[in-house]
Amino acid sequence: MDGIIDTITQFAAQEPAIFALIIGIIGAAVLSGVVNVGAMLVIWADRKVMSDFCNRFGPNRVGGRWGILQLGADAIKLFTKEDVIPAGVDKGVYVWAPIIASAGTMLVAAAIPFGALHIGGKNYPLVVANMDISAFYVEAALSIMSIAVFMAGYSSNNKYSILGAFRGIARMIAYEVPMGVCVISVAVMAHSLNLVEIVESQTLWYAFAQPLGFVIFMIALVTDLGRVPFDQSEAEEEIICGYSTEYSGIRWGLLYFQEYNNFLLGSVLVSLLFLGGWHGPIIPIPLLDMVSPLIWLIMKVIIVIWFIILIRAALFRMRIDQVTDLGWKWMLPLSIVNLGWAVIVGTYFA
Amino acid sequence: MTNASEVLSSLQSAFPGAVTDARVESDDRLWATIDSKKIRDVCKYMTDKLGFDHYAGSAGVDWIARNEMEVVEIMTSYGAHNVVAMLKVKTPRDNPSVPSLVDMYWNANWYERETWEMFGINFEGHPELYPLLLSDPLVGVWPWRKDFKGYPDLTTGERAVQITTPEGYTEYRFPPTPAEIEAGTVVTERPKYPTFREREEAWIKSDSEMIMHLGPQHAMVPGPFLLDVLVEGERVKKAFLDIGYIHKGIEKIMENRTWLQGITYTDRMCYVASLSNNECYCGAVERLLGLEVPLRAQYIRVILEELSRIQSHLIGTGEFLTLIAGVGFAPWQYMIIDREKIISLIESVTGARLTHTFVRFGGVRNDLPEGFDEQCRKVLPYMKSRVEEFIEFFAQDPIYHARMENIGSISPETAKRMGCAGRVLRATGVPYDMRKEDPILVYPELDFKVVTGTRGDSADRIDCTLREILESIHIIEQCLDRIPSGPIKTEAKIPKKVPAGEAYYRVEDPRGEMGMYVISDGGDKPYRVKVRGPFYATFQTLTPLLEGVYIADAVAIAGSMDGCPSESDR
Amino acid sequence: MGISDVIPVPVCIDEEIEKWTIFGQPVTEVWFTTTEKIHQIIQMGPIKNIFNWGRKNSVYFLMQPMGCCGVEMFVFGAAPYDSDRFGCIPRNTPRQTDVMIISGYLTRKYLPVFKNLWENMPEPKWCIAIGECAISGGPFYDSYNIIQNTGDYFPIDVYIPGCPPRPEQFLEGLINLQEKIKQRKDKRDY
Amino acid sequence: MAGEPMAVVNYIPLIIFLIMGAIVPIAALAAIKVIAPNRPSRQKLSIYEGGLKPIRDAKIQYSVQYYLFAIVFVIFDVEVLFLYPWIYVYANEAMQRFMVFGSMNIAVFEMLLFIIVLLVGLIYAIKKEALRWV
Repeated sequence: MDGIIDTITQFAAQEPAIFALIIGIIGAAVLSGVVNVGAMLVIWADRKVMSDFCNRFGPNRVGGRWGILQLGADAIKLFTKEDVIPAGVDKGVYVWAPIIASAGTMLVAAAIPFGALHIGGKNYPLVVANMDISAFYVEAALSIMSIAVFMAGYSSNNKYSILGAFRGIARMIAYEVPMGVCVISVAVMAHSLNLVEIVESQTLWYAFAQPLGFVIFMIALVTDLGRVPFDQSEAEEEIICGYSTEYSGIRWGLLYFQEYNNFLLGSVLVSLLFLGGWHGPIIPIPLLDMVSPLIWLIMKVIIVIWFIILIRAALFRMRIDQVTDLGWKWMLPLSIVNLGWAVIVGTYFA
Repeated sequence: MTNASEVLSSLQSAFPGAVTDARVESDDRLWATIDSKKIRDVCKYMTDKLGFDHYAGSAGVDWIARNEMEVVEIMTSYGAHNVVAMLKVKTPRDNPSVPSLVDMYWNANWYERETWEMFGINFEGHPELYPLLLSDPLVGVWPWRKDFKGYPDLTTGERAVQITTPEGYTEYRFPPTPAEIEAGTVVTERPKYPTFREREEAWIKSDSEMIMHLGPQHAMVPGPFLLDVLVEGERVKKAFLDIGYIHKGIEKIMENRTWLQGITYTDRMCYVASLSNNECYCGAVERLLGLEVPLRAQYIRVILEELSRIQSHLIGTGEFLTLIAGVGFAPWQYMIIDREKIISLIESVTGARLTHTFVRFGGVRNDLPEGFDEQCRKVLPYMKSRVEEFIEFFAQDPIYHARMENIGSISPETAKRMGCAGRVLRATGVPYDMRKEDPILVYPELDFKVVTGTRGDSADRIDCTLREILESIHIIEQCLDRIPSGPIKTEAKIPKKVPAGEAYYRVEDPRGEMGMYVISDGGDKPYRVKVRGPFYATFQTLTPLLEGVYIADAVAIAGSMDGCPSESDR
Repeated sequence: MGISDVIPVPVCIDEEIEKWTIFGQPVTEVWFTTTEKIHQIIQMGPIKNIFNWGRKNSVYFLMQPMGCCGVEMFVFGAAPYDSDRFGCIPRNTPRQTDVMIISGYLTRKYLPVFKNLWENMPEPKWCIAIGECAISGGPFYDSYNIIQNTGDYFPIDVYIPGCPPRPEQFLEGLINLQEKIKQRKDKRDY
Repeated sequence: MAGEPMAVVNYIPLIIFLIMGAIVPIAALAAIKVIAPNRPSRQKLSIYEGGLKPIRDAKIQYSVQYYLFAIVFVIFDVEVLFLYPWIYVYANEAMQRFMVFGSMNIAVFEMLLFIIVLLVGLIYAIKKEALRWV
């Protein structure tokens, strides 16, 4: 095992450009598969766990154990649905919106370490582009989805979508700043912005080191994803389907799918930043010691996803002005207080 | 407490010539014919002096035999006394016109518009006499007149001619019926009025305002109705309401059905509370027949009506929750599951889930099955614990308080002025409940308190709904203890032809005060049935409430009123 | 030829491409014959079954209560009689739905609205008429405002009799529709 | 800790991911052009608004309030931007020599000043109702 690693590192040192190209292509292929399948599982989990909270069976008559194939059926139906582009629609922007949404999520997937392999006592992170400002980059790339939301809403010449677009923008910019300050306070404690180093430096999980930052980041993430307490941009009752009212068939499928892509990547980001990534009490789990860090990360991601779905089944939806008030008047000052706490704790204890 | 004869005597003394052929039917029913020139002064006198501050509605009647038309104004009061005065105003039939009472009673607006579009009775002084329930091509044929040629019209479906407008929307034209053509009564001159769309568009002032259809196909209330909101940014500046999308003309159809067949139509008026509709119709006909309902039948009726009130409140609140919390909301599903328990209870007696047709003149259709008593005693405590859990859940949820408190709040005075009844009025603090005001069946012997709120906002309406369920459970438990054995129908034979006469019977429908004004001319079919729908009055108060609120609140207010457009369209 | 539907290029490029010619024929000609050929291949069998299996198992119905059956439609979509088990969930906009449920009275004022909704739905679409009022006007057969023959305006695939039918009959209707989609008996050759 | 600045070569995977992210939807949209049935009609392409013909089109002039939100957002996002490089500077050993008020690091003190000034700006914006959604 060690011989292979030495040859790889040696090759990477000689021609970094070709090595990066190979890693990029392999990573793109693998990750687009992993992330999309993961997002499909999140959609299935959303419907299945949601109906569990509502005391009913989720999709189980479709085929496969627990209705796994329901997503195959949805995908096939959406692919074979007619593509309707309504008249009066700003065609370029209308077609461009799902493409930007999916490109944005793929950019995020490039920089997120999806766990690590424990080989010979050392953790090798599974990341494609190991940038040393990856936390900042990921947080910025997560907000590309709001551009796609606005493009989809504003271009489809429909009153409901216009309202959905404005609401989507207001919701996201209200929580962009607190999210950024939370990432900074984590980086202050970890003395670096690189996600791998943040995870490595988490002997004490940052969720316990700075609980306020963890709470604010979770709320900001739920808002960024547009989940129920904050899903004004597609509030079923007020503005029918919000920004995706005029979308049909696979175009709507892509927008809906990217939302769940963001959901998966957001929950991976939370578990990396605050829940100690791939660190677990027993690192080399006896049997599968090489993959054990990966298993710890997957468990944490599942718990975060379950929690966000629970929020959708339990909470009412807030009004858009309450969302912006909460964002500007409470989240922003509190996150700065959290930054002060991180600076003080960071200097004396870390 | 004044009663009908005192009211009559004071009216006759104040207006000597105006009050003719007055009749005091019982302690709280007064029938009188008022001269059309004096009707406004009589109403003002009654409101100021005698405490009749609730204008409960008006009904048009077409007496084709006497070649005259009649508008019956129903005057009641909010708790001052429980006298119901039915003031009749007669007009000749060729061009009928009656002075309008809109400037005195705000809620007379919709009643008069409906009587105008259905009978052609012109109301002088009515500011906006536009059609309400009928679509534009139908205005002018005055469908509810006795000599309306296009009825029974079995060809509505075949006659529609499709027209596609340039923007790609379809419209339909209905050429006149063959009966109308050979009878030569095809209406050529139609009343001129600006259509609903033109009236709205006149309100758009600046460029940043837009009119948004919270349109007929909308997940707000179980039935299509058009709520247009004039919106700037996120604020609603003005709301416009257009109903009639499921107007079936039940009152016209019932004139073509025998008395017994009419019961099935009362189910389909407000399909979530069909048992109290049945009770209202059968009660009115029992008053005409002078029947006495045996005690056991009265207890069965009260039990089933309270059960149907519980399930109507549950689906009303549950559906409202999907408006402010998304479709996958857990409490909404739990309410539906609990409602299924109640519906299976009612179903074990009546056999149907929604449209029961269970009440008959002088009793009920069949007796309670044996296991009903134990099953009820098992389900009701479970329901009581669940509803208390819901009340506690809503009380502790901060987002619910932020979204619901003092949203769409009504003060008791405006509520009374706008003439709404039922939970919307009780949430403002006015204890106005038909079971206490106009006690029928065995309600006087049962002890229950009227649930009232304090602030009259959406949170209070939902709180009143849930606490009313607890009251209903308390009532049912009392009835189960006291129910006597005995016959479930009167021995007297129900005649096919009901003796001539008229009756007005009021019932506490889950949505408010429901009244049925039934006239019989001695035939085997009702001459005229007027339904005073509970949600019809509350629906009217919706538009002024929505001015200046956010769109999300407009949806929350409309939902918290727990509407039933099918019963307001009839 | 719809290039601008797929790749966000301005529409003028679309017209430009239509002027080109490949192997002597114009591009649009080649494109339509190939898609025609592909459609015939799809019609043949195995691929068609896969498509219909997908369409059958994820039927989205339009959230549109129109009467007593509308209230039963809530319960059909909610907890005890869960339509989610069959992959059938309510959607609010006709753009994202597959089946239009006529759940109640269809009146003269509502007919144009209903026709607009039906036309706005993308192509593989079906129609279920629930309850007597939707099938034949029901108890209001002689009303002046009710449309009795909904069958002439909308190609109804499944009729569910009852006034209102029980939610179990809704599920039975849904299963019948799924059978119909499976055996491609809906005569609209999707 | 800070490591040498990242070579430009590490951005190549990003471009590949961007292209892959764009290819997937375009491939999907091209696929439905072939597979899906296509029966456009004027009625189908009309705008959906509750089933009725919309009153005037949807391109309305949005209100000025949104502009205020954008400006306040830009200010505070730039503040966050200045915090990013500060992370590497403040924890550096070289900064230990500049100590102010006993144990506080000079960088920490300066950033505190910067944040307080901006908090005052935020409170001013809130009090002047700039941040009230229209």
